Amino acid sequence: MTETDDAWFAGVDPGDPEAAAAAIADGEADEPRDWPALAVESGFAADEDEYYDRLHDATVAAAREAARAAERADDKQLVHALRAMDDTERTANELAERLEEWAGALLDVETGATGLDFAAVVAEREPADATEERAVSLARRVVDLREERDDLRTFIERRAPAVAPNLAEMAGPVLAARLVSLAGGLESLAKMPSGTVQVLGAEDALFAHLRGHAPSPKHGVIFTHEFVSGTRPDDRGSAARALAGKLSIAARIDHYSGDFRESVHDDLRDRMETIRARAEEDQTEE
Amino acid sequence: MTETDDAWFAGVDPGDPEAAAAAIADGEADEPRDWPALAVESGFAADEDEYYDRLHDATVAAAREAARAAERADDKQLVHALRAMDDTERTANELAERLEEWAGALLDVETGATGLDFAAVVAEREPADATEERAVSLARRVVDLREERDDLRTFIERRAPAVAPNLAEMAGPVLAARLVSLAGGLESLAKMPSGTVQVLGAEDALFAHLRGHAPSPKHGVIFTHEFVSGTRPDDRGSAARALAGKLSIAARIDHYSGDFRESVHDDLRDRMETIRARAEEDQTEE
Amino acid sequence: MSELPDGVDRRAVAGEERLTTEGEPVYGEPTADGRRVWDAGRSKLGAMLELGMDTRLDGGESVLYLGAASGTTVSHVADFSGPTYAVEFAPRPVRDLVDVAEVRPNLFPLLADARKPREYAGVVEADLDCIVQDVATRGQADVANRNAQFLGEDGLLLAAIKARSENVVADPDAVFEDVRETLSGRYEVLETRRLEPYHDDHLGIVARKR
Amino acid sequence: MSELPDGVDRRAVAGEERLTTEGEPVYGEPTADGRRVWDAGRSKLGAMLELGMDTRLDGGESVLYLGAASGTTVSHVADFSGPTYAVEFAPRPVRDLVDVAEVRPNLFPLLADARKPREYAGVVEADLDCIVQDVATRGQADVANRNAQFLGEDGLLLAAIKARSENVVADPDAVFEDVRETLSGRYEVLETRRLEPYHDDHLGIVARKR
Repeated sequence: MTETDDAWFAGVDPGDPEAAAAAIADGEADEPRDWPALAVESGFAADEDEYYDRLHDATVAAAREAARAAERADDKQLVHALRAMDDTERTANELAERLEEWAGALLDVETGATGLDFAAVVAEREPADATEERAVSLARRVVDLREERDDLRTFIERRAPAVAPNLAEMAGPVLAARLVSLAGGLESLAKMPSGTVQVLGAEDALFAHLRGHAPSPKHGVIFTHEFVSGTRPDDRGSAARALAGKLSIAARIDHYSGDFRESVHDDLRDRMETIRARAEEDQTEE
Repeated sequence: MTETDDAWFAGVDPGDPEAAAAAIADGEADEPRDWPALAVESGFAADEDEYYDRLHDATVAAAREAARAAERADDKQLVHALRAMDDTERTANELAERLEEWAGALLDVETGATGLDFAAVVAEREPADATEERAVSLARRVVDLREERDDLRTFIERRAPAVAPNLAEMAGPVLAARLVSLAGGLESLAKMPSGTVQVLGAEDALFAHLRGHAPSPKHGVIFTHEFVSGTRPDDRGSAARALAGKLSIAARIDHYSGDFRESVHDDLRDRMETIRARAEEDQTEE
Repeated sequence: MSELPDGVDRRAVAGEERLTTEGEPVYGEPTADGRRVWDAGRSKLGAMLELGMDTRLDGGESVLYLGAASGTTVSHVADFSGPTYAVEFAPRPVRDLVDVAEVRPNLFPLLADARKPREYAGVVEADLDCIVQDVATRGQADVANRNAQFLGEDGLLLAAIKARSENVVADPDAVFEDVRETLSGRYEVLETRRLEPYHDDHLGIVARKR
Repeated sequence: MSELPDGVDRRAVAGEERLTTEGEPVYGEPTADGRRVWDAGRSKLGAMLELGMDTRLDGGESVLYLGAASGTTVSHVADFSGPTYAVEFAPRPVRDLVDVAEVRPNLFPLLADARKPREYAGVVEADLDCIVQDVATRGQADVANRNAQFLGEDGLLLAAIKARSENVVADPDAVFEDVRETLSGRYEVLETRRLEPYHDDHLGIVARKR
């Protein structure tokens, strides 16, 4: 082994910045050495100035790519968190329903509250016997699950803008996470035709359509976006198509560059205003 | 208002013990009085000895009936607890499955454990960042739900023998509660033909049979009883029929008398031994 | 040692002096000479007698028993008393209490809440000689106060107070002091004594209605 | 007051004497005469200088900066230093750090774990003049010790220790004592000072490699 075997520039062609960045990202060494002098000695650079220039380019490129890759891996965590959020919400509601059947009569609870709110009321009760103890304890589990759901939502709201800044800005963090989840990752979402993005979450309706049983679905989960749901029914198809197109672009920017681009958001806002204005115009004419 | 208006014997025919018991159970009074003297004065009893005799008969009858009624109402609590137990177990498992997908890779958990046991391992982890925090927190909710299920099971194990002593002895407390739950109450169970008890919990198979699609089911949840599951397949139909018959008798005793009857349990044990012996005999012959 | 009520005797049973009463056996208790042993370990009032507290009972009193449970203690009380009203709130033990009462013509079982005397004021007679109380719920002193209406002049209260029922974490002595304070409005406390070794963290109280 | 390194000057900005360095603005900091303000409230090393600690820096040193975060402080350090290696573990801030480094040819960003020097020992040169450390993870003294290998003879350590990162509940003074003890194997501690009012419960340390 020579002295430069575990240097980041060992075996790297000075003209190949990608190889240099990869060597920095993946390399390991037992101990530091006088790398600038050794690089000049080994012919990697003509002098130390050139060495530092190459080091600068390589470290900047390596750090940028490594940060982006690490954040891309975060989309998996976002998806897990979203699915866990949905599961905690669903199970909390199911247990709350069971609790309503049980505790309404048992504890003589007088409240207009239902579901999770009902559970919150019951959870505050002081149980008077072993049966009430179980019902109140069940209520507390429901409240715990609701808190878990809220914590997961907060996590998603914080994380989605880091993983997919443009998608999160455009769709809101939870819908952004839901699209990434339905697509199976940010990369898959970025590579999807926008027509597929448009019907993500409406797979049942889509398959029915493909089997000839039903009309083609106009939208999947993007219906929850106010750009679609806030548009009058006649225009929803075109609004959904337009939104899906913008969301696809946002996903691609997020996946391939990761920068926030104000312009794509302006476009969508303009488009939205046009649709709204037309709807209002029509209403005025009627 | 006379002095005896709110006495338990007010308006009660001394020859009507049921009315007397009802008056004791439902009556209220602002303050106590010298009821024995007033009863003699008002002609309810000839003397204080006769008054005490009547009081004794009426209080014993009223207390017995009130205790029985209160316990009958307990069958509803048992049913609620059983359904809550099933729900907590199901939701705990569903969340544990979600957790396995998430935490296995994230936390690098090396354990042969799965499901609820896996969650228990993860719940003990010290989270290193915000993502791990959410996964560990989810694991703790799963552990909480498992504890809730265990507490509900303990509740059922304590309560079933009080609500239905013979049924609980014969079926075990959880299966007893399950039969009461499927029937919709102890009274309904007591009034069911034993053929219906035999297929409780196999409603889907039964309806398929009634529509002509399938053979008649041989057993429902009572299959979990070792008297059926421990019997060789050929004999399971007759074992199920015999067990259902005994369970029906047990439910009727529990509902109508509430006493524990050793004899019905002996009968079942005998019957069980006969079936087992025959099975062993056949095996020996082979 | 204080005098026992008529109908309660000490007898040598298996080499030990034990309290006994005469009546139908109830809970598989040992018997001797047709008398049945009153186990102080299973009865607060038995412990009070065993520990030499002066209950002021002569025997033959009319009694309201609050917290009769399955009837272990009240069966002994009924053995040496006059009319005995037994109040218990939990349905399950009342089933056993009914069996105990069935063979004792002077014992009247009532499924009712001792915190709500209205529920049984139309049955339980006024001017009773004694209340025996053993309810393990919060507010034990309050229960005694609410039921004082059933006692005649100078009527007795024999109560066993369970500290943990009032406050699981507090010092029992502080709990007992508080109970005594609450009682003092309706009762003059004559004697108190901890019921160890028969019952941990219980205070026996003998009091007289003011 | 100790001397500032060459390249760090005090200038009057909006009526106040502020530390400044010369370089591309990074985080919207105020500028004056083409120099940018180094905010001691946003920088531990800035606070150490502002509080008059003697960093022994002359300017032009070669530096390993551990815990560079989004590059606020390291941008100032690179403004007055020689080759500056900036290590940061969290991906998100590294994106900002890369932007800061892009316009500073002597600043080399590394996405790596300061607890694992092997990951960057093939990039960071030996015989550096100084380590600046601001990592908010448990085991801060240990991080300094592991990275001592990058320092030349008499190399300097300028560290800001965050008490809560070591132990959320312990007394900061106890934590700092413990850190000093752990450091003493590899370093001679020259000066320490709490960084209040700029940073609560942080200890500034100037030390020299043994």
